Amino acid sequence: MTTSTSPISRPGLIWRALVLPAALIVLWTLLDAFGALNSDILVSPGKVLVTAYEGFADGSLPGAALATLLRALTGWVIGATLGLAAGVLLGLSGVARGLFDPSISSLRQIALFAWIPLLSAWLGNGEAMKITLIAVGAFFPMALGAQAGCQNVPAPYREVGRVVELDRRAMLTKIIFPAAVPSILAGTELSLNIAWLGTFGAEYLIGTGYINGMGDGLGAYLAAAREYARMDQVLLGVLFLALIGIALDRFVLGLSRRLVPWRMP
Amino acid sequence: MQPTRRTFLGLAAAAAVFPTTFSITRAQSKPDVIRLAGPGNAAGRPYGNGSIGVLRGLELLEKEFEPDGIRIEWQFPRGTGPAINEAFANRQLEFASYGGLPNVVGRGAGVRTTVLAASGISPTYVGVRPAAGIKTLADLKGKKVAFQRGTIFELSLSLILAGVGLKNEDVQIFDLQGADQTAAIQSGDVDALLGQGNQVLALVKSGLVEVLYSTKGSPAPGSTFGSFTVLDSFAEANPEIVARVLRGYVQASHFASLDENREKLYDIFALTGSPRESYVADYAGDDLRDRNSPLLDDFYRANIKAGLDFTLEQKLVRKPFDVDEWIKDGLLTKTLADLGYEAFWTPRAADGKAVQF
Amino acid sequence: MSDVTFKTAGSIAAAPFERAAGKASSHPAAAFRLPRWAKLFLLGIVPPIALLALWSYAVHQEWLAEQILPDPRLVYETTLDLLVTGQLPAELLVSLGRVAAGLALGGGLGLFFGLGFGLFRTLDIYVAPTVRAICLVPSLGWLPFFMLVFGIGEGLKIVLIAKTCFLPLMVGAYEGIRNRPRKYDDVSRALEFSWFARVRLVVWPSILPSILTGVRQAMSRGWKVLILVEMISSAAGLGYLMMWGRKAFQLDVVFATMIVIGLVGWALDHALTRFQHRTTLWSFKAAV
Amino acid sequence: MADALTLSRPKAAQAGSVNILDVSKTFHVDDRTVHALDNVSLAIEPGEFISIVGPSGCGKSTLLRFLAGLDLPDSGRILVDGERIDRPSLKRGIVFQDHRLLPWFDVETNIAVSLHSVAGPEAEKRKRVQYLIDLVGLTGFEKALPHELSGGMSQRAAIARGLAPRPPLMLLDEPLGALDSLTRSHLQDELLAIWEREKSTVVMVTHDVEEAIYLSDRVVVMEPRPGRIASIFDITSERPRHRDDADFVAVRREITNLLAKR
Repeated sequence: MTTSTSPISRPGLIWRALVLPAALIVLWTLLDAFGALNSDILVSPGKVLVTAYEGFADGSLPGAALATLLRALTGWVIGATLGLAAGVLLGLSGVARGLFDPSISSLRQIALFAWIPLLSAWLGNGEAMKITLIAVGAFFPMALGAQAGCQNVPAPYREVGRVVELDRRAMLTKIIFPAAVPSILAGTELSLNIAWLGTFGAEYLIGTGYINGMGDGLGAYLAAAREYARMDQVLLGVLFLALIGIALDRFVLGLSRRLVPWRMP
Repeated sequence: MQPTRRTFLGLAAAAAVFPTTFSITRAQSKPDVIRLAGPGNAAGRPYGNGSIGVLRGLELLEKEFEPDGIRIEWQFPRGTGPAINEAFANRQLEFASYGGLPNVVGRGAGVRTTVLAASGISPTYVGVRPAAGIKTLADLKGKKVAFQRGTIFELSLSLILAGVGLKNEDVQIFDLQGADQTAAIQSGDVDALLGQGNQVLALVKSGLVEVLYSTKGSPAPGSTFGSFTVLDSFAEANPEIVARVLRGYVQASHFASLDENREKLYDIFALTGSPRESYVADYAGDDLRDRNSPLLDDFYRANIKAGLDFTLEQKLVRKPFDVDEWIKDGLLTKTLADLGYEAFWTPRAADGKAVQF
Repeated sequence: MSDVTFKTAGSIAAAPFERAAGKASSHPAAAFRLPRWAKLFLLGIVPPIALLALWSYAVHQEWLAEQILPDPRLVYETTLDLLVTGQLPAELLVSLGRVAAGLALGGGLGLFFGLGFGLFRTLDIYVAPTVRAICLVPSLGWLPFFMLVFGIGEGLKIVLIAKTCFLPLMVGAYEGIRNRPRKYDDVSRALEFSWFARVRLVVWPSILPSILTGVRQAMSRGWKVLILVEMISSAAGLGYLMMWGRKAFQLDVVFATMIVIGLVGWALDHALTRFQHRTTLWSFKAAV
Repeated sequence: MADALTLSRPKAAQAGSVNILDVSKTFHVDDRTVHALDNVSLAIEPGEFISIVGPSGCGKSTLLRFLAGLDLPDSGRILVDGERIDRPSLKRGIVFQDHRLLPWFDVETNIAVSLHSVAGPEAEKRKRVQYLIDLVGLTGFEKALPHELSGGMSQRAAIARGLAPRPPLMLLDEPLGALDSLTRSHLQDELLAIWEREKSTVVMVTHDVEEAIYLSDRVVVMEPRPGRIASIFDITSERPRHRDDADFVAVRREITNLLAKR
């Protein structure tokens, strides 16, 4: 988002970006010191730190984060793989597009969490259902990205391929897929993002209560924290959620910069 | 692009085949796992309360079936009753002990189950926000009341309100899960909530609500009740296993009914993550036999029938079914006799009073 | 919250039809003389019909218990019943009202902030990162706070939808301002536009496409998060109806609601895309 | 200033005189100082057609932007009809090399937009716009969006936009630079016709020596580093001129040689 004309260096920008949050934390601490905080809603920063320490010490917090991450990645891999296949097919075949495009773009409009009642009726409330939900969420952006990428390969590139008489396979690997990579990566980013949210949502809404499975995740952590009005844990849970979400986002962004140095923001 | 079309046709064929792979695992002669469920808790821990909680906590079934190499799997879904019905319907469960209303709704929707025993009785508490100015049950008229819909509390509310001439339609119902109820009470968005002791009393302790009314200490209408049920298809294929599971269940009920186990009971229940003190307060002064009776007596039947009437009226169930055919007490009677517990619990008449011999 | 609107969805929306049709007509197998739209329509309804047939067959063969796979006819009847009794329209109206309120509130604020960050570099450097970070926390994560602060009433729903609608419009307005073609500034100066005319005739039209894209995304996300929050805490609305169907173990109600949710979401998106195409046609063409 | 303008033809025949006095401008690029213009002076008569040619970097476009009032010189003054330029004005219509039609408006609105700040009845403005559309030969394309026009048509629309407020001084920044030679020579004739009809002063920046000679009363040749006027050629032959006339060819060779020396 920074403009190229920016006279301020990158570290400078980061430093400046941290001014406001720092000020808010100072304000938070001060308000707490003067007892102006409604402790039901906001606990003191110190309390959150202590809770974070405890959470790390007994392993519950990293454990929960790991469980959520693992679940998200499992669902994402399944959904994104299927989405990639479907997207490439739709992008390359006009017949497939004519057949499935209307159906897929209608299904896409169903809010992810609206699948919960149906999926839980079909698959129960266990791991299978959560993974499926995450996969459904990851499927659509990936399919859309891959389709857009394969379908919108600029005609001049295709013509280059035709002129040098590439066979079908080479046409795909040398022209169409490379040209589609930026769009596929954008789909990857979005689908990972949604997989992350979907995981949290699934954990939060459906809860666990099972012995089997991948263990309780951040969603369950947060739900339990809320149940006992542990605002320190709620804050911590949300913080973790945000940090991992941002980290995933950055990771994909960094990956895409490396993979496609051209045409990327 | 010819080959793409072929690929695509192949995929279409695969898609057509897919649902058949979906088809349900066939009932085998001997299962390698038995799956049981109970109502979940907000913390999402795989533990419960009541007889099913004790059965889980003491690991009676695990010990019982270990020689056969049969695993025991437990589910305590947060979605409680409705989630258990779903699990039954897609055959992910064999046994469950859960609230009377979802029991009836599930059976009414056509989930083929049979009642093996009762889940016991638990008082319902009506907690109100102190600032809401609710002094009597009649004051609830027009107020916002929170509970989880589709659970037994929907029926409890109806019965409790009926005592003061009100109906569920006279209050504003908010369908909220446990933690959301807490938040809603805290923010003042709802005025009252309905729940079991462990939940409401924990809120009382934190000063958020006061108990307006409870069915504690009396078999007053509105107490929660439930059933221990088995999936018919499983029961038909594995009658011997059903008998052994029920035996374990009755033993757990027996354990939970002995006053000498009171402290151990609280410890087991506290595994759910609800504060132990709230169980202590909930059970204080109660005869444990009254709370954890598995008997399918007239009181239980009357409750279930009231539940069916209510669900029919609320269109939760579309067509009635024969309650007496659903409740099969033969196996329970035999189990009680085998264990020598015939006289341990006193059957109650339809009004909840103990039957005098 | 979760949004599957793709960045280039606008430009793809038109393309597949042309190409699919072009391909079909050049294909020897598709030699029937059918109008293009009819061919597309016929192709497009094959999978739904196949699915319906499969569904009926599955119900007939009892692959799944009838409680969890209701007869399509029952779903149809239930949908009709819900429509005729006015329950579905009533819930839909409640839901749409919430989205509209949330979009107006959140979208308006997003626009305001986006324009602010786009116009004032100081704000952009010091304030924008924090705002963006706050927005990155998913709506569901905010729910615990929002519930405590706003309760679970109507306020919560609108605030949560507003929060969801905020980011797309903020980004839309910001990107619009930052990437708007500067060369037209000289034009507006040479033509001696007043400040107002400059904004109305040059600046606003140039950022409108990006803002409309933001509105479309906001609408799409807002609709989805609405269903979510109605599922969690509500006494009315489509999400509530769906949850009720689940708890009453009446999957036909769930199906009916899902269909409506999908259709309404599609209709909203489609209408906005059409509107966007109509009002800012130039931007789709100029970009090529 | 805008409201001093009317849609009727300017009465004063003297309108459009330009006086450029000792204008200088330096840019700073990467710690280097570039003298874009170094003490440039030039006087332009009302109604004159002047072309400025020169290699890139000679400051000809900078000079034109000064005339338009889009940028200001570091030192020196520019007077138009005795008034010092300090900001853009509708009295000096400018046509950019990349037509800069607003992509969101159709042709008609793009032309009408230049009358936005001009006082006058709407009906009269509409008439003026239609007149200009006819004049530049875009009749039938009133509702077309810029992306639907060819390069030549876009440039005509841009010229119409520049002409709409009847500026006494027209500034053309390589207006035909991006066009193919056929369209270009066609538009050159149209430009002449328009100029003769509108009787405004025209200052045109171009790369094309032949175009400059073909159109102008005087051709100003500039040279870079520092940007200054190398020479001024008076083209006195009668219009329409012919590119293969001896005079024409001679002047062209002279200018081309001058530019090549650099």
